[in-house]
Amino acid sequence: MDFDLNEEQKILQRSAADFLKKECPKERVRRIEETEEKYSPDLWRKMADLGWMGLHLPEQYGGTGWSFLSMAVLLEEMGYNICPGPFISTTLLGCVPLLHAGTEDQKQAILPGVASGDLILTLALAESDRGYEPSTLKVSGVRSDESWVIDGVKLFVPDALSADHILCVARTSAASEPGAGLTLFRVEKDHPGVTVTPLKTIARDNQCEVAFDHVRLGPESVIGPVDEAWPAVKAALDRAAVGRAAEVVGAMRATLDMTVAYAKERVQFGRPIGSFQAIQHYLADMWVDMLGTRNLVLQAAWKLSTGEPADREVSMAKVRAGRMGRKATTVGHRIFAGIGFTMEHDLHLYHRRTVAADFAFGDSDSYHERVARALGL
Amino acid sequence: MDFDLNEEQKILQRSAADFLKKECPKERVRRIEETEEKYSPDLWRKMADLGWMGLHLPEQYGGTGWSFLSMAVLLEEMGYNICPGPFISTTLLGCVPLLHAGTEDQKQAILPGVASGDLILTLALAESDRGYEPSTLKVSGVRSDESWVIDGVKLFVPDALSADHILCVARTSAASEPGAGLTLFRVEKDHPGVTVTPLKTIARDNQCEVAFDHVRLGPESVIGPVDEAWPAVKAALDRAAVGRAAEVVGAMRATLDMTVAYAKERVQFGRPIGSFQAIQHYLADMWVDMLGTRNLVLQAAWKLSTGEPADREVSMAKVRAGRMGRKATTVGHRIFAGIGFTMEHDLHLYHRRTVAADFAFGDSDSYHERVARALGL
Amino acid sequence: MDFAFTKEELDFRREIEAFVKEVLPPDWDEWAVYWPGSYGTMPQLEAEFQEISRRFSRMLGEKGWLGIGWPKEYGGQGSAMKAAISGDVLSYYRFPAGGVATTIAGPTLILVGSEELKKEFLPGIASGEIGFWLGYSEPNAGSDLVSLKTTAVDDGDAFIVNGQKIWSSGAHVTEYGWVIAKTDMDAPAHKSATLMIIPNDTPGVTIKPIINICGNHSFNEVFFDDVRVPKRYVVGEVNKGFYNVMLALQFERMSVGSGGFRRVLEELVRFARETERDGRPLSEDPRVRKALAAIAVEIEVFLTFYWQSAWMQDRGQVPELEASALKLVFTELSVKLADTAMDLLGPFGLLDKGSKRAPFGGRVGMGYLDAISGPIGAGTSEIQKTILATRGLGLPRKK
Amino acid sequence: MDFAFTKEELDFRREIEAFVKEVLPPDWDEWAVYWPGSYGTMPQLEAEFQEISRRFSRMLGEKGWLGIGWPKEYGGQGSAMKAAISGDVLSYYRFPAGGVATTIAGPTLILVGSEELKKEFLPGIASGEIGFWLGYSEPNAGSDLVSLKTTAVDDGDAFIVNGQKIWSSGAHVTEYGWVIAKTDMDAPAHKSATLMIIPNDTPGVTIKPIINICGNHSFNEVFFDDVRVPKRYVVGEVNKGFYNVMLALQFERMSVGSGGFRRVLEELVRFARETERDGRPLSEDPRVRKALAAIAVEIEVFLTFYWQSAWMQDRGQVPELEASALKLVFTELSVKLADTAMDLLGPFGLLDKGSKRAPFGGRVGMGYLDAISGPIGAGTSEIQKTILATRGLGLPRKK
Repeated sequence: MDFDLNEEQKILQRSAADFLKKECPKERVRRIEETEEKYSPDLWRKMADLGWMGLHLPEQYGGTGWSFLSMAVLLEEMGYNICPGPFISTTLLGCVPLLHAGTEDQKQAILPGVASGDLILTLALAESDRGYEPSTLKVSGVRSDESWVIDGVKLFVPDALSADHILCVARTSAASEPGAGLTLFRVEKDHPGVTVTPLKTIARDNQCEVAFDHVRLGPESVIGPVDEAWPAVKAALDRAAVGRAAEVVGAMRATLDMTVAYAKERVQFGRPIGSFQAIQHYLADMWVDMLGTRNLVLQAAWKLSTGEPADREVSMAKVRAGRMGRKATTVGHRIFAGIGFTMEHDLHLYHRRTVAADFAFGDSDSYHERVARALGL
Repeated sequence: MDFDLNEEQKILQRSAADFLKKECPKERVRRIEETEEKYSPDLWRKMADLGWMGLHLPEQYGGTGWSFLSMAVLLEEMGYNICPGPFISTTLLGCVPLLHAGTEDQKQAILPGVASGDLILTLALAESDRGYEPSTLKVSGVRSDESWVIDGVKLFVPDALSADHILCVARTSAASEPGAGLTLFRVEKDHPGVTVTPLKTIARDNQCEVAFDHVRLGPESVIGPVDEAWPAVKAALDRAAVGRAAEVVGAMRATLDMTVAYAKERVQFGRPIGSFQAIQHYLADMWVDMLGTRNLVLQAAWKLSTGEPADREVSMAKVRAGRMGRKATTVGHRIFAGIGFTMEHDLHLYHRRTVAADFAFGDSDSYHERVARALGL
Repeated sequence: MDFAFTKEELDFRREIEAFVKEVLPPDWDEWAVYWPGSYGTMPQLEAEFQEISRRFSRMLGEKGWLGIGWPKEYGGQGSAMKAAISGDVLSYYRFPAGGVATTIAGPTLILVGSEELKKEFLPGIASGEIGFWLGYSEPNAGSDLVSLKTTAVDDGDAFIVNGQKIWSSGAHVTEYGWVIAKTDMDAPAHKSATLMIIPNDTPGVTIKPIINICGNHSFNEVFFDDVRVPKRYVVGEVNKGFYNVMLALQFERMSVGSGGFRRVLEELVRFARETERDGRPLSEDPRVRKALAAIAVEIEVFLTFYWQSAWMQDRGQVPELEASALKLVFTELSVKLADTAMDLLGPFGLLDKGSKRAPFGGRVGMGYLDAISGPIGAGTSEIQKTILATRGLGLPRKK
Repeated sequence: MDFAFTKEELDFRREIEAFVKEVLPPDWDEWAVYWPGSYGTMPQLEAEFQEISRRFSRMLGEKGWLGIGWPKEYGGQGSAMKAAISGDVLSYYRFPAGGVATTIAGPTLILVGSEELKKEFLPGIASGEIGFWLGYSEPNAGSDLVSLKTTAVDDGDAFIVNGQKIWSSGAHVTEYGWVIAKTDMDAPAHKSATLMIIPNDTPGVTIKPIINICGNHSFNEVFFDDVRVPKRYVVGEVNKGFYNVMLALQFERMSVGSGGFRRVLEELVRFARETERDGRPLSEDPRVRKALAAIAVEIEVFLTFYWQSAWMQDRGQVPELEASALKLVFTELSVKLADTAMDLLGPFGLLDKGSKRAPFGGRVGMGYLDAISGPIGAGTSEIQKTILATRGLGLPRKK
C-alpha cells in the first residue's frame, strides 16, 4: 500500500494550487457566477495552456496521458478554489465515452480540440425522473433510413450553454436486460431542433434543460455500438461522480481552513471561540470527516485508474462526499454565524456547491443502493 | 388546551412515586431479574392492593374506572423505578381485548380476578416474522365440530411464564381485507398442547416462545367475533405501545436525574464534569428530548382516552420514545463512563430496557410506516 | 390534560383563517418567500412586499389581533393562546405581517415602559402603524452583550449615542430602533447598559443594507453618529438594560411561526404522491415514507412545545427555560426540514426562485440556505443549550 | 498511491489466514464473545478461554508473529503493515489472542526501556509466554492522569508503591502490571510520575474483579499495599512517566481489531438475505439496504485510516494525531454498527447468549451493551476530539 501521491502528482497539486490562488480568487468566482454560462473563456484558455484539459488524454490526441487519479488530484484543488466552468463536463462526461467507445476518426475529430481548449463538451443523460439508471431514460432515438431522429427532454445537463457538442444518451430499443437499448449520439449544440434552456440553481452552476425536437442525425453521430452505449456512459458517469467528490473534498478542506482560522481569531465572551469545547468538537469532527472522505475518493480514483471494477469504491466515495460535504459547510456556518450568512462572505459559495454535489450524477439514495448491490444485497 | 394533570392524576403520580421508591428499590429490581418469571408475587399483591390492576377497569369489575391517561401517568412512574412484572401484559394486552370484545360472562370471569391481583394475563401475537401487522400472522385456528384447534408458534410473548391465561390471536380464515380472518382465543397456560419456553433477553424481561400443538378449545374460549378480532387486538396493542412509551419517558427522566447529579459531583481535570460544554450540551439535549417525548406520550394517552381515532398520535409517541429512550441511556453512559459500564451501577438497567422498548410491539420502521399512512402517504 | 382547542379557540382559529384566505392574493403562494424557523426570508421585511404587508398589518390591527396577547387594559384579550393561534395560522399561510413591534416592543413596554411611552407607542403598535427593529448585536459581539461598545452619554435631557449595530432585521422598513447602549462606562457590564427607543429619522442614524445568502435584504448595519435620544425614550430603568433585554429575549424566542412547518410538510407529502421515479410514485418508496414520518414526528414535538408555552403564559408562568427550549427546537427543526425537503426533491430542490421547473417556486432551495440562519440567530443553539444546562439543570458554570 | 496489498503482504495475509483456520476449533464462532471496537468482550481476557488463548498466543509467538512489527534487531520484521494485517485477520476470526504485552509493553520497552528490561521481557512477550495489564486509571481520575494518587516512594534500590488502580483489563489473567505512579510529590504534575513494571505476585498486590455490563469479568481493581518494586523495573526515566505513557497511548490507540467490523457486516448481509419479513427477504427492503450500505461506507473509511496508520509507521512517522483519530473513529463505528445490527435484527437482537432463537449466539445484544465501552475507554471520544482540535488544528486551549 502507498498512501502518498507520486512526484508528478505532487507537482501538479502544488502548481494547481498556486495557479488557482492567483487566477481564480473569489472575486473572479463571483464575477463568473454572474455570467449566464458560468464560465470564463480567459480562465479556460489558461487552464488549457497548463495542459489540464488533456491531462488524462492519450498523447496522440494532444494529451499528457496521466491517470484519472491525477485528474482527481487536480479536481480537489479546483474544489478548494471553487474553479468554475465546464471542466468535468468536457474532460470526463464528454471525453470518457469517446475514449471508451469512439472510433479513431471520432476521437481525432474531437479530443485534440478538447486538449487545446477549443472545444467544450457535455453529456445529456438524466430526464424528468432525475435518475441516472438506464431504466429511467426515455428520450428516444428512432432509426429512419440511414439517419436517426431524437426526441425528448433531458434535464440537469451541465454546462450545455457553453458546450460545443452535446453527447446524448437515447433509447433506441426496449431494454432486453438492464442497461441495454441505449445509444450515444453526438449533437452540435446549434443543431436544428435542439433547444437549451438554462435552469437557475442555488449552486449557481450552469444546469440546463435540453429539448430534442425531431433532431435528425447522420450515422456518423453515433458513438460506440448501437443499443450498447451504457458501459461507455457509465465509465464517464463514474469518473464524473468521483471527480465531483474530489471537488467536495477540496471544498471541505477549504471550509476547515477558513473556519479554523476564524475560530482562532474571533473573540466572544472574552475568549477566542476556538477555545470553546463545542467549537473544538465541531472542528475535530469536520477534520476527521474530511480525511476519511478524502481517503475514499482517492481510493476510488486509484481503482478507476487501475481499470479494475470499481463500483463499490466509486459509490462509497460519491455518497460519502455528498453527505459529508453538506455537513462540513453547514457546521462551518454555525461557527461563522452571522458574518457567514452574508452574501459578501465566501462560505456560502462552498455551501451552495456541496449540496449540489450531493445530487450531482444521482442522489445519495441511488449511490447507497449501488453500495448495497456491491455488498451482495 | 390543558397541559396539566388533574388532581386525581397528580395524587396517583405522587403516591406511585413514593410507593415504588420504597417498595421497588434497585436491589429488589435486581433480585426480581434473577427469578425466571421476572416478577415478584409480593410486589404484585401490594400493587393490586393500591388498585393499580383495576385502575382503568370499570367499577362493576372491581376497578376504579379511570382513564387510560391515568394508566400512562402510573406507567411513567413505573418506568422511572423500573418496576418489573406483567403489568402491561395483564392490564393492557390482556384486559383491553376483553373490555372491547368480550361477553359479559367473559368479563365477569376474568376482570375481577385481575383487579384483585389474582389473575395474570398476556397476549400471544407476533410470530417468527416479528411483525405486529395482521398480514404477518399465521398461527392457525381450525374449526372442528363445536371446538377449535390451534397450531403454531408465537414469539416474544411477554410474561407468559407468570400468566394464568394467554390470549392468542389465530388465523381462522384467509384475509379478505387487511385485518380480517383473525380470531382471539383465551387459553389457560397449562392447557394440553401449550408449551411455554422462556427466551433470555438482554433486557432481562420475560419474553417467551409459546408453542400451540393441536390445542383444542371450546367455543367459550373465543373472545369477540370470529374472524374479526383485529379491532380489539389493535386497541390493546396501541395501549400497550403507549404504556411502554410512558415507561420509557420515566426511564429518560431517571437517566437525566442520575446523570445530572453525577455531572455536578464528578471532578475531572480539576472541575466538575458538568462544567464542560460537551457534557452540558449532552444533558440539555437529553432534557429537551425527554420533555418532547413526554408531550407526545401524554398526547397519545389523552387521545386514546377520548375514544377518538388515535393512530397518528400513538405511532408518533411510540416511535419517538423508542428512539429517544435509546439515545438518552446511550448518552448517559458517555457521562458516567467507566463506572456506568459496571454491573453494580444502575444505569445499564435502564439502557437494557430502553432498547427493548424500541422493539416492543413492533419496531421503529413499522411505527414510522404507520405515521406515514396517517400523513396520507 | 387536554390537547384539543376549546370551542372559543377553535372559533377564533376559523375566524382568523377565513380572514387570511379572504385577503391574501390568490397567487400569494407563488411569490411568498418564507422558510419556517429561519430569519432570512420574511416577506414583511422585504422592500417589495412593503405595501402589502403594511396594509395587512393595519387590517390585523383593526381586527384587534396584533395585541391579542396583551392584557385587557391595553386593548388586548390577555390570551397568549389566541396569540399563538394567530401566529400559527399566519405562518401557515405565509402571511406577510408581524415583527418586533408586536412580539417584543409591545409586551416589554407593557411590563417595564413608562406611562408616557406606553401612551406614545402602544396604540401605533396595536394598530399596525409602526414597526420596530432590534439594535442588540454589534460587529464584534453577536450574543455577547457584555462586550457592548455602543455608548449613550448623558447630556441633560437626552443621551448622545455613538456606535454601531448589526443584524438589525427590518431597520430599512420600520420606524423605530429598540436599542441597547452603554450608559455607565465604569460599572460592571451587567449594570452599565440601557434600553431605549431611537426613531430612524433622528439625525445621525445611518442604515446600511446587508444582503443575506438567500439574496434578500432583511438585515442591516446601523450606525449612530452623535444621535440625540430624549431620555423619555428610555425603556425601563437606566442601567437596567440587560435585564430588560433578557425579558424581551424571552418574548423574541417565543415568537415562532409554527404553521409554516405544517404547511411545508403537507407540500412535501403532496410532492411525494405526485412525483414518479422509475415508474412509481416517490410516496411508495419506504425510504421516503420513513423520512417524511420522521420529520412529521419532530414537527409534532415542536407543536406541543409551542402550545404548551402559550398555555404556561396564560397561567402566569414565566417561560424562561421554555423560551430557550422552543427557540432551540424550532430552529434545529428548520434545518432538519430543509434537509428532508432537499433530499426529497433531489436536484429539483436546487432550482432557484424564478427558474424553469422549480417546484414550490424555488422555496426549498432558498429554505436550505435560509435554514442556516435559525440556529445562529437570536442566541445560537449552543447558547440555548448552555442556558438550559446551567439555569435549567443547575450544572456548574465554567470557572 | 496504491490501495492494494503487495504480493508479499498478500502472501503473509494468506499464510496467517490459513494458520487461523487450521487452529481455531470449528465451532469457535458459536462461543466466541467479541464486539469490534469495544473493550468489554475480548475472549482472551475471559477466564474460561485462558487455556486456549494462551496456547494460541504461544503458537503465534512460535511463528514470530507477535512481535512482527518490532525492529529486526528485536526479532521482528519491522513491518507495521504486517502487524496490521495480522491484527485484521485475527480480529476477523475473533481469534482469542493479543493484548497489552505485544501492542503496548513491547513497543514501548523497545523505545525507552533499559537493556536489562528488554532482555528480561521482550523474549517472553514475543513468545506469547507473558502478559501485561495497564495500571493507569484511578477511581477518581479516568483519563485525568494529572490527578494521580498512587505513590511510589524511593526506598533505596526500590520504590514502595501504595494506591489503587481501576479498569485494569486482564489483570486477573496476566502476570505483570504496566503501572504509572507518582514518584515526586512536589514537582508539577507532568514531571512527577514514573512508569514501572509490577509483577502480579509481588506481596501487597491485590486484584479484585469488576463485572462489566456484558456480564464479563474483563476489568479489575488493583490495590497496592506497600508493594516493593525494584528500581530496575522502572520503564524509561524516573519522573518521565507521563511522556512514556503518552508514547504508549499511541500504540494503544493504534491497536484496533479491524477485521471484526468486516466480519459483522458480512454476517448482517447474510442475515438480511436469509430472513423474511411479511413474505419477502429483509434484503429487499430499501430501508435495510440503505442502512447496511451506510454502515459499509463508514467501515470502509475506518479501514483506510487503519491501513494508512500502519503505512505511516513504516515510513517512520509518529502517528500521534492519527492514533487519536483512529481511536475516535473505530469506537464510534462500534456504536453505529451495534445500532445498525440491533435495528436489523429487531427483537431477535435482544436475545442473549444462551437463549433459544438468538441469532449469532446472542452476539448482537451483547455487542449493543459492549459498544458503550468503546467511546468511553482509553481516552473518551470527547478527549480525542479535544486532542485533535488543540494539538492537530492548533485551536487555543481553555484558559
